[in-house]
Amino acid sequence: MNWDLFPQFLATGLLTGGIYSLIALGLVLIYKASRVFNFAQGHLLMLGAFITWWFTENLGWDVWLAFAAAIGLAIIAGWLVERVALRPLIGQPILATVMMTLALSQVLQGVTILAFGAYQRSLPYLFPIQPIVLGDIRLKLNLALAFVLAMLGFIIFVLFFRFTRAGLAMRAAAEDHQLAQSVGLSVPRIFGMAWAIASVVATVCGVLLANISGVELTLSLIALKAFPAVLFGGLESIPGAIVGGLTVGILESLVGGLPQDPALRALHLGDIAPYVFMLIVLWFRPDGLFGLKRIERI
Amino acid sequence: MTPNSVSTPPLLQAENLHLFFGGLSALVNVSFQVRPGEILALIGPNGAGKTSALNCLNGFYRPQKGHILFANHDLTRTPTHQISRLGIARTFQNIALYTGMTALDNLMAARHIRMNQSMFASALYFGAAQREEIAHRRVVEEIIDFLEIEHIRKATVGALPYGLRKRVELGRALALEPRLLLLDEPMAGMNVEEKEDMARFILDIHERRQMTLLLVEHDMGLVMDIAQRVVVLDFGVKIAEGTPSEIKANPAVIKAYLGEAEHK
Amino acid sequence: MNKIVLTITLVVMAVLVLTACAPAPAPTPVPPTPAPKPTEPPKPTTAPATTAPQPTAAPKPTDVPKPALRTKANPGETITLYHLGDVTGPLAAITTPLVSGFDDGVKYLNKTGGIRGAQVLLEMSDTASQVDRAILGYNRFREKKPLVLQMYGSGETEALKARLAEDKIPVLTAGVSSKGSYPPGYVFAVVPIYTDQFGLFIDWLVLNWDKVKPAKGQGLDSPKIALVTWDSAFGRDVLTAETRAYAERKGVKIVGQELFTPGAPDVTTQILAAKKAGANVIYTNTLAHGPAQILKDTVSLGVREEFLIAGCNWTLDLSMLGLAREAAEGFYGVFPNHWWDDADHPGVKIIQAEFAANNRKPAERAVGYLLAFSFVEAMKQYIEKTIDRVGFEGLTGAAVYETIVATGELKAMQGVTALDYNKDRRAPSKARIVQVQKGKFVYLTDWMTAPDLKPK
Amino acid sequence: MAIRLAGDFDISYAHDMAILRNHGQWVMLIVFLTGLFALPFVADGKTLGLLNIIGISIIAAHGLNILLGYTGQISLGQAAFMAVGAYTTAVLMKYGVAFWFALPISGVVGGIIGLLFGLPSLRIKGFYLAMATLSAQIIIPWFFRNVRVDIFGGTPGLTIAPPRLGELVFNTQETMYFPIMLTVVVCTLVAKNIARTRLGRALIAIRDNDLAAEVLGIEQFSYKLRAFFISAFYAGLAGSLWAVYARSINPEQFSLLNSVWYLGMVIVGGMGSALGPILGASFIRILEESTVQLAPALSKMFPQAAAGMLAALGPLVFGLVLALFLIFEPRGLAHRWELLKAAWRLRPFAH
Repeated sequence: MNWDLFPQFLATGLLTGGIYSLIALGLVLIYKASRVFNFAQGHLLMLGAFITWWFTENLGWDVWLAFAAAIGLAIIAGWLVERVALRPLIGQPILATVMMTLALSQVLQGVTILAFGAYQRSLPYLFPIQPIVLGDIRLKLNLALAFVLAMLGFIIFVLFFRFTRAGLAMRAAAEDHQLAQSVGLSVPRIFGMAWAIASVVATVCGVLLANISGVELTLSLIALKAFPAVLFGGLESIPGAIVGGLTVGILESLVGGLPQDPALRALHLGDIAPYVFMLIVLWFRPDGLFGLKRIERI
Repeated sequence: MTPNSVSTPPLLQAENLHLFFGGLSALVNVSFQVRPGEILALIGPNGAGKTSALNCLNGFYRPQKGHILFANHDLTRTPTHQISRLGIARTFQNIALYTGMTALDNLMAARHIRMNQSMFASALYFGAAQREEIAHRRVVEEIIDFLEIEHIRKATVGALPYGLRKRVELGRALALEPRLLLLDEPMAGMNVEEKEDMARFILDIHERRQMTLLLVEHDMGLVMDIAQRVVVLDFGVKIAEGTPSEIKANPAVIKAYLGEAEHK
Repeated sequence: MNKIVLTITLVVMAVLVLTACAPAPAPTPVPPTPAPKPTEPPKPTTAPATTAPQPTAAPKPTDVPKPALRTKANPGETITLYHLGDVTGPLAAITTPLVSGFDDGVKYLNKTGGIRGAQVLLEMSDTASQVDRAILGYNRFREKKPLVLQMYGSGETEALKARLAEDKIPVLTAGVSSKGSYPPGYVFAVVPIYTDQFGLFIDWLVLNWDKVKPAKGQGLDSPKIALVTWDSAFGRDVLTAETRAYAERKGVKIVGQELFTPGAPDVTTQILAAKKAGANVIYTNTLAHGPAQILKDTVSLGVREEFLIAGCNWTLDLSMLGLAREAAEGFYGVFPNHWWDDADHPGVKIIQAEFAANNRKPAERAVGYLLAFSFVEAMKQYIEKTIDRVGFEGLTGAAVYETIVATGELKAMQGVTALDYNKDRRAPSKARIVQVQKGKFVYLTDWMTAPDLKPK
Repeated sequence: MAIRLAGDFDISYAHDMAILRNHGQWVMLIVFLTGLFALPFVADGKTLGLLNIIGISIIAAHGLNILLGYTGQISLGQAAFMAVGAYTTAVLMKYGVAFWFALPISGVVGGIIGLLFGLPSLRIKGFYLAMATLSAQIIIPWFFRNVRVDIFGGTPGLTIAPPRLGELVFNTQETMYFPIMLTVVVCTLVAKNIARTRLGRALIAIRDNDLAAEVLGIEQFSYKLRAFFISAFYAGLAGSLWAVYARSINPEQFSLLNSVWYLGMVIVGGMGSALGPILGASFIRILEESTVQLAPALSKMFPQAAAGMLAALGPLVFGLVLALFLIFEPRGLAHRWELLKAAWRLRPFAH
């Protein structure tokens, strides 16, 4: 075991986990508001990165400006998705919404290829490629800054939910749809808002990731890592999304990095660690760390 | 038949049931007995704990204290799916039919515990499995005739009107051929005509099929004509027990019901 | 019932565990059906028999063809080339420009007289890098009796290898895995197979170690290679018993294999584990974004000077330069073809002109376009040689196969890349080592011949 | 209520419960089966190739339908359970077991692995259970990729010799057609039987109202496990046939995307109907085939998007079709078919 590298892998995992947390946040937002688990979150993320790239490449915009414009488009895209695809399914069983988001992921995949082609592109760097060296620990500056941005995003959302009218309305709706309706909140509008915000979160993630790896179709796969994170944290918990994301990131990094025996390394254990973890969570604590236990009414 | 004879041991005996949800108490020290062959009504105003009591009998809720004895089994420790095998069937206040199945299949599904074909026999539907299906079909058809639902036999129950759904659900409970039939507000939400039909079916079941019934009802008046004995709950506490005429005269019962009327 | 299910489950689980823990089977009982006849590629010598329906087929190439041999296309006659590749999926970066190159290559052929006067058509099928789709696509093509197929993915090529031999359809593949190309069948690798490329790299490394070794780093007396590569059939193809033995013979240590998923945003764990294992060289068998991620992460960890980083031919592409940018500086690779920058090369000149004439996007100025264009031209040469031998009537996949194994070296597009096959060889072996210098590929060596490290 | 032909009366319960109730239906069945198995002698290889892949998809979809349509449990792991079946067959054949024995064994092994991943249904249901099957979809291919490379062949996977029966070698579309279609027919019959007997009623009872099912003595957990077993058993059979059809398997063939496609087939076909998977698998596979045929024409129309067209059309069309079905016809093609049949029988002056 590479125990001497333990602090290193812990730190790397923490930073990667920050990205997972942010994806998990998008999933939680939608689930909290509308009880829909969005399997297309990864594809929204990929689309956001492609749109940002398109602005920089074809319109020659500065990357930060392109980023902002992509966020604007993401609001429309998220709202549109909810309006067109999910709204007709309100009241349908959970399976219908699960399948709809899966269908959506395929549509977004097709649209992205059609509109932008399957080539790999690179964004102009948001942050320079540089190391941060803290004693024995070496970290990527761009990943560290992405982590900081992700955490900043969390703080913004927590403030949004605490102190803005829209945020309070969303919280109310998440607690009880009928109650929210009875006090005059438009629940469909809140669903739309949740999707718009989740889509913005996805775009932020997409651009942060694309800045690190590149603009490509495989970006969508990263959302698969956020699923265990969400389940661990609890489907409806925003702090859970942070804790879950960081846990999965750290777990993946430690399991992937610590074993030293080549035979063990060849197993690529880091790849499945999050999912084995997810199975364990499902078995022992299906509602997650901060999830709500529900009493079934008969 | 002497349903009210005190000498026969009770079919079901609930002793000192306590049931809490968090800080809320649903049942407080409730005891009652169901004697073989009788129709016992469990009545009380809204929120009195009637359905909670039924749910305890079914194993949905596990009372924190107390026991329910049925045929030498403590139901508070028996899994729900085993309770039906002991001979208890029920209907639900809000109708819990299998909405995607036909009326016929709903009844056939209730024959589940009385069939013993294996998974593989089902898959092949050959020989013994086929004979078994046909034999049980015969039993089910009798119940369908009895309840006069032949015309909707092959209709998907989700699409049926309320009154008929209630009847199919009763049929499904009957198809279990239980010793004790629990009916949770069988007449709720029905018009007068449907209520009369339902009352007739309940009495027929009792007489022709020699079944013991436990009836939960909100509407006191209706119950009085059917039930032989009545237990009254209010806020989770048993406030009275006796024959319908005794209950009608019981001041505590009158207060509970009047009190509720005042709230309205 | 429940108990029965549980018991059966436990018993079968126990059996499964026992079999999984059992020692590896002795080699003797392994081949129960020692290469059944239909899967065995027909030997070249017997192959003419399969083309027997054409009485005109001369038994020896030296014989003068009978006058009945038709070597000119009838008016309106067409020949279709087939393209079974992954336009999407993890390899899309390299394969999307391939489609354009293929398209433009066919246009160019038709502009310059087709194949002995026959118009050339093109049919494509996307496999999305999924073998099941490749098989469906192959089934579609197979019924049309293609003369020759073009394929890309290692996985797909390996999956279809047996059936290609059964159906006698030769294929030029860019998925040049050792397992797909050998034992010899109807699969022809268009560049040296990955194991041979790695061998060539080791040859060069040993010869030049003192000149090229990293500035700092560990154990610099000799090269210590860590493979940092994709967790896929393609990514893992390099590390075989043959390459391990070869490296050892050359005094090069292979200290580990670190795997990552294509598209993973972070490979720092793998790099640090490689460093821990004592590596001073990183070799990667991936496509362009593989090395880009490795290069960027070594820079952003501050360990770039501690490693010599190199990769197989597919790592050397436009998108790698785009993705890695300054981090790409100093990257080495095995390069079996010419590049867009070789403006003096006659073949490259033509391709440049066609590229411009077809208004292609700059993003397509990739290795895929260049090679696909050349392969189309190579297919034309092979088919024309076949026509010369057996006439249009005798034109079958088997006949083209005969031509391919008999031709020896063939310069595709006047040598943009060179193909070289015979009855035993299924891949060319010539390549040069290049290095990225100031954003361009610079040839460091002359053409070298790769050692033969095909699987035994 | 089912509308029958005039003159079709129930003579006995056995008669009422039979699938085929009159001579006309028997004749139609025999004609259909004869036609089905005579097809390889007339159809071209391309058509048979499509039919073979439809057949394999039907088997996998039937299995998923039992879990999803009848029992109401979402599984994102059908492709992974196919992988188990495919690898079982490949490994058994590698050690000399004939395919004809390997096929049922693969079903059983697939079923058992499916059952293992169904175990969490003791504690969780619905969406959470879907996540457990998602982890199967990740863990199972990982297992075949990394564990015991000497047996399972690692990332390159395994190649499989064609099955044989005496002198007959099953290595073409024509020959593979028979074992595939035979399995499809048997699987369809079994699926139909499950649906109309004790087991099927118990499963549907759990789907429609799990608490009421418990009250009626149907033990949820035990029956959910059975559904997982049967579902994965079907997947195992489909995987086994796929292995000898593809003749080469590797872990990358059994991806999450494939599982999603099978889900799509069940939804489009119609959940909880034995006809659904047949219609759904055929529809989706034919649609896929036609997008492939259509792509070149579209590429010519939009030459600048040519490369993308080929790749984009598949997921785009699949996703759109699935979404449209979810919104406008959630009961799928099978429901449409029933409506069509009813309309035909009620057409004016039929009798």
